[in-house]
Amino acid sequence: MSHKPEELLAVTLARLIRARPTRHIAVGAASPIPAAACWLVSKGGSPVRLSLLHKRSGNPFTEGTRELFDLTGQGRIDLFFLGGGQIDGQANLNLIGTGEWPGREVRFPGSFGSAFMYFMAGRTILFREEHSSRVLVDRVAHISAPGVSEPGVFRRGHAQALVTGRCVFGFDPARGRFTLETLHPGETLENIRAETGFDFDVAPSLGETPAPTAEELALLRGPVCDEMMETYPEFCSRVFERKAAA
Amino acid sequence: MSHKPEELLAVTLARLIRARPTRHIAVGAASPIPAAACWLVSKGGSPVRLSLLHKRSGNPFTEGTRELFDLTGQGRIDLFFLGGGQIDGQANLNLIGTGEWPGREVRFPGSFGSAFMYFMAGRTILFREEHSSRVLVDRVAHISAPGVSEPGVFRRGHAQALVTGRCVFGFDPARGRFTLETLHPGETLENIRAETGFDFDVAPSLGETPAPTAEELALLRGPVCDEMMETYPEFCSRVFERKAAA
Amino acid sequence: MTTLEEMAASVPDGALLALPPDNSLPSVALAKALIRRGAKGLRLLGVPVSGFATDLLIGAGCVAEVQTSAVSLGEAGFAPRFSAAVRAGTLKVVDATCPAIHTMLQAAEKGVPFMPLRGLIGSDILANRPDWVVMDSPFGDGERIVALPALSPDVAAFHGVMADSLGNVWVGRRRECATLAHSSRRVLVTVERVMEGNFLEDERLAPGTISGTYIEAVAVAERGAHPVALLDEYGFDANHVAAYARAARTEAGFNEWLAEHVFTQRAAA
Amino acid sequence: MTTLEEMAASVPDGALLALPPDNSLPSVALAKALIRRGAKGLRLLGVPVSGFATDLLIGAGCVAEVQTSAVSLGEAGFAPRFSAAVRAGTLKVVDATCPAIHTMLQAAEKGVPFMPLRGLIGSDILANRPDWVVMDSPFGDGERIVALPALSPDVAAFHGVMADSLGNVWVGRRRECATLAHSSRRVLVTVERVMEGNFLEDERLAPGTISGTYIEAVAVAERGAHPVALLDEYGFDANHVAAYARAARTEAGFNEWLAEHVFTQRAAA
Repeated sequence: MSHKPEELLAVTLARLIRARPTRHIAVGAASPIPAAACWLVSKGGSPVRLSLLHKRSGNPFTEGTRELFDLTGQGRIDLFFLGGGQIDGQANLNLIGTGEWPGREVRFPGSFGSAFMYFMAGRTILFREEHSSRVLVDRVAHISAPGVSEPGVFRRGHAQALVTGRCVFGFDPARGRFTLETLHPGETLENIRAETGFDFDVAPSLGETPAPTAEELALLRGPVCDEMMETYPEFCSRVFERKAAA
Repeated sequence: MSHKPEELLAVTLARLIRARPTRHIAVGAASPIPAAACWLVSKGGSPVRLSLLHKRSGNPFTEGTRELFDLTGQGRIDLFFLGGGQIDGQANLNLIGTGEWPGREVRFPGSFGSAFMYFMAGRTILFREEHSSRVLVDRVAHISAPGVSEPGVFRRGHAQALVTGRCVFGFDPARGRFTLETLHPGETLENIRAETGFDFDVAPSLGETPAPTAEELALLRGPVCDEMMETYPEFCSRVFERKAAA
Repeated sequence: MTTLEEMAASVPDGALLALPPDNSLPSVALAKALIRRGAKGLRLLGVPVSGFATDLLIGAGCVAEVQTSAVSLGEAGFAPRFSAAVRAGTLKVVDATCPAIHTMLQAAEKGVPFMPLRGLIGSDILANRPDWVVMDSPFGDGERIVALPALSPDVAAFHGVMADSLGNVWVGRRRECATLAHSSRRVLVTVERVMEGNFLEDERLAPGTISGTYIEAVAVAERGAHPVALLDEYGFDANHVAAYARAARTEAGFNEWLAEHVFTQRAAA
Repeated sequence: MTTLEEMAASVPDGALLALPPDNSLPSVALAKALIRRGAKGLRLLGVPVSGFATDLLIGAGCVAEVQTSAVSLGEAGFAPRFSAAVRAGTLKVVDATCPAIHTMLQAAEKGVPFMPLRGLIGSDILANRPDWVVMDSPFGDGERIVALPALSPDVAAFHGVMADSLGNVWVGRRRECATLAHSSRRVLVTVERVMEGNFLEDERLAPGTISGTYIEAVAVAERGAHPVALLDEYGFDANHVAAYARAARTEAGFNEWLAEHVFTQRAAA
């Protein structure tokens, strides 16, 4: 069955979620693709609690905006998603900008809660559709949140993986390095090397990112889309070809 | 006009309240007399906010029981009332008990918030009806909350005065000593010395505690009693001779 | 949903069990069920003080230790079984002061190892708390302040007004129960009733709701706070507490009271 | 009760003014009134991030400094006047991270000089915050942790749903506004409407209410959060924000937008 690139990314993220025990996921990024992946896991029958911070109606919290951070501080958030204007080979994230501090060349919106969440969530999946040497750099201009920490600094989790529009990298916090795990259809190792500003290892098992199954696509286009229509109508229309009821 | 001892105590406390700028008073003690004093100040026309923690219906707080302490930490509570199973000549308070820690001889209920409130309220009026050498001791068996603090310890306020069933003492935190200011009717300096376990100074102006005015008694027996009926029906009946509506 | 007796069975002997006091939604029903199941060696935490339910559990021999800022029956006076146990030396008492207990729970809520609190220095409470540390302000301003360690109760129990279909519980303004839920490893809640729907989707109910995220089990226990008041649902039964206070002056009187008010309830249920 | 324009006049130039972002009850009405009064040199605090109102105030030249964890128009993209001011070097930006701003306000709420927060170490945010200090855990366990100083805004402003006769304000579940009110020296609130009675005496309303104890002034400003959503009162006006984002790409476009949407409102009022 043919599928959209966003559908491949959603099922890829969903597989990474299912790869480790996951009771509670918070999705704070504005991107709908991690949200689709979470719903895919949930609708696929895994008992997982989702706190979707960009849901338009409702709101899982009653202590105001600090509750997400407290919840994560308590160790109750097993998985969070982060992106970044720049991501480097040690999984450092830059959400500040480029040029002189605080981003005199290009200013990004800011770090949000990344400088806390990246340490305190059980693990983080890094997600950035754009895969270019502009985004994936050897060394970020400014560190919003570091990929690894020194001894004596409490850290509950690290990056599990980096998923881009071209491939999936795994991350080893002990070595502070990414390993290329799978290539999306049409990509080659040479191409990834050319488009990536940082050095990385290559998995001996390097293969193609598995395509969505028919079952996954049916879930995505049916019940997952149903859940996402209110918050992401434009995305649902474009990717799942579903129009909102008038 | 004749008055009850409780009425004298209430107007005495009210005068101490009015003696210094007071925007917000919290009353946490179970005794109704400080509450009557606060209402007397308020009904007498002073714009003062009262947080009466033992009010039966309603509750001034929406953050749960921590809000009183936070409010006081913020410096918003100008005056608090405290008592104690024992009070000594340095204004140390014992709400723990006597005998070996934690009160193997006589155990009092416990310190409640005194070990914080005594430091953080703008000032404290100590109130204890029983005036005997059993209560007013040279040195408390255990310190729930100290009367004075060392340099380097943040402290916003101290005891302003100690009001008992026999007299009024002022307190000087710089010297850590009480001064006998006024005697209630029928008391003598010799009697106070005999009934007080701690040494104290005597004000050159030592006189009698002023009796309630007719206006004060009218306020107490009218609008103050109206406010207190719901929370303290037994007290209102006994002191103000007012019965609750059936 | 579970039953009250199953809930009581799930609290292990020796657990650090946090209970709010008489103005703050205690589950008296669960305390009685713990007595019926013969719980032993409980370490109670008063949030931030302790009341009727704590005196019952102490009197029934369920408690090894109580950490609290006071134990009192309010206008009914001193807590008689607590006082007797302190006198007898059969109860370990760890004294605290109210905002310190809130602060230790808030530290756990926030996932930090400690929080500072002013006051306390010069108090014998501090002198008897080796787990509380005096530190110098890290800002070099010369202030000495107490650092209180984060405290995560093994189990927290309270009585909410109502639960919804998703296990969210409405406690209204008694937000100390929310802090307690956030900071505890397991949270057990009794309620008056269960309602259809999702309180978190209702802007009027959400502010007084604790998310089911934090709650392990809910059991219905009608009038489960009695004799304590439950918001505007029912008032404080002062006569009942005064009668308890009189009966519990002696161990024999306490045991008669238990037989009538705790053990016969199971037979009736 | 006061008027919106009087309220804006009471905010002095140079004040540290705390504003919640677009998901959290910002008073866009007050931001517009501050632009009309020609406020200068404001130091804005995003609680914990900044949105539409902050971009307006920056574009109108009211702002010297912004302390925040991000400035964004959400789905409408980067905040154009903020971005332009950073590029031009006319705005001092003090970067933070969301839980650090909550923590600094919570320290002020609690009356402690600082609170610790995990995370942060290794971030350049910390490297650019000389007011944030790395300390060793006072419990001697070898943990290094950041101590954040208490932060008390000079003025906090937000938009509540309704006020009562006593100046209590209902904000529902947006409890960050409560923490902000507790921690700030002065609190100014716009509301949709004023109701008779006392919200604190109503167990259903009390949990979402901020006590008038903390609130200096209330002014009615109908649709005062627009184009931002206000709980279940009205939704987010995405078209309005998108049109703003397009117009404000240039200074001229921004000024035209202001003329139409900010300055003509006074004439109409």
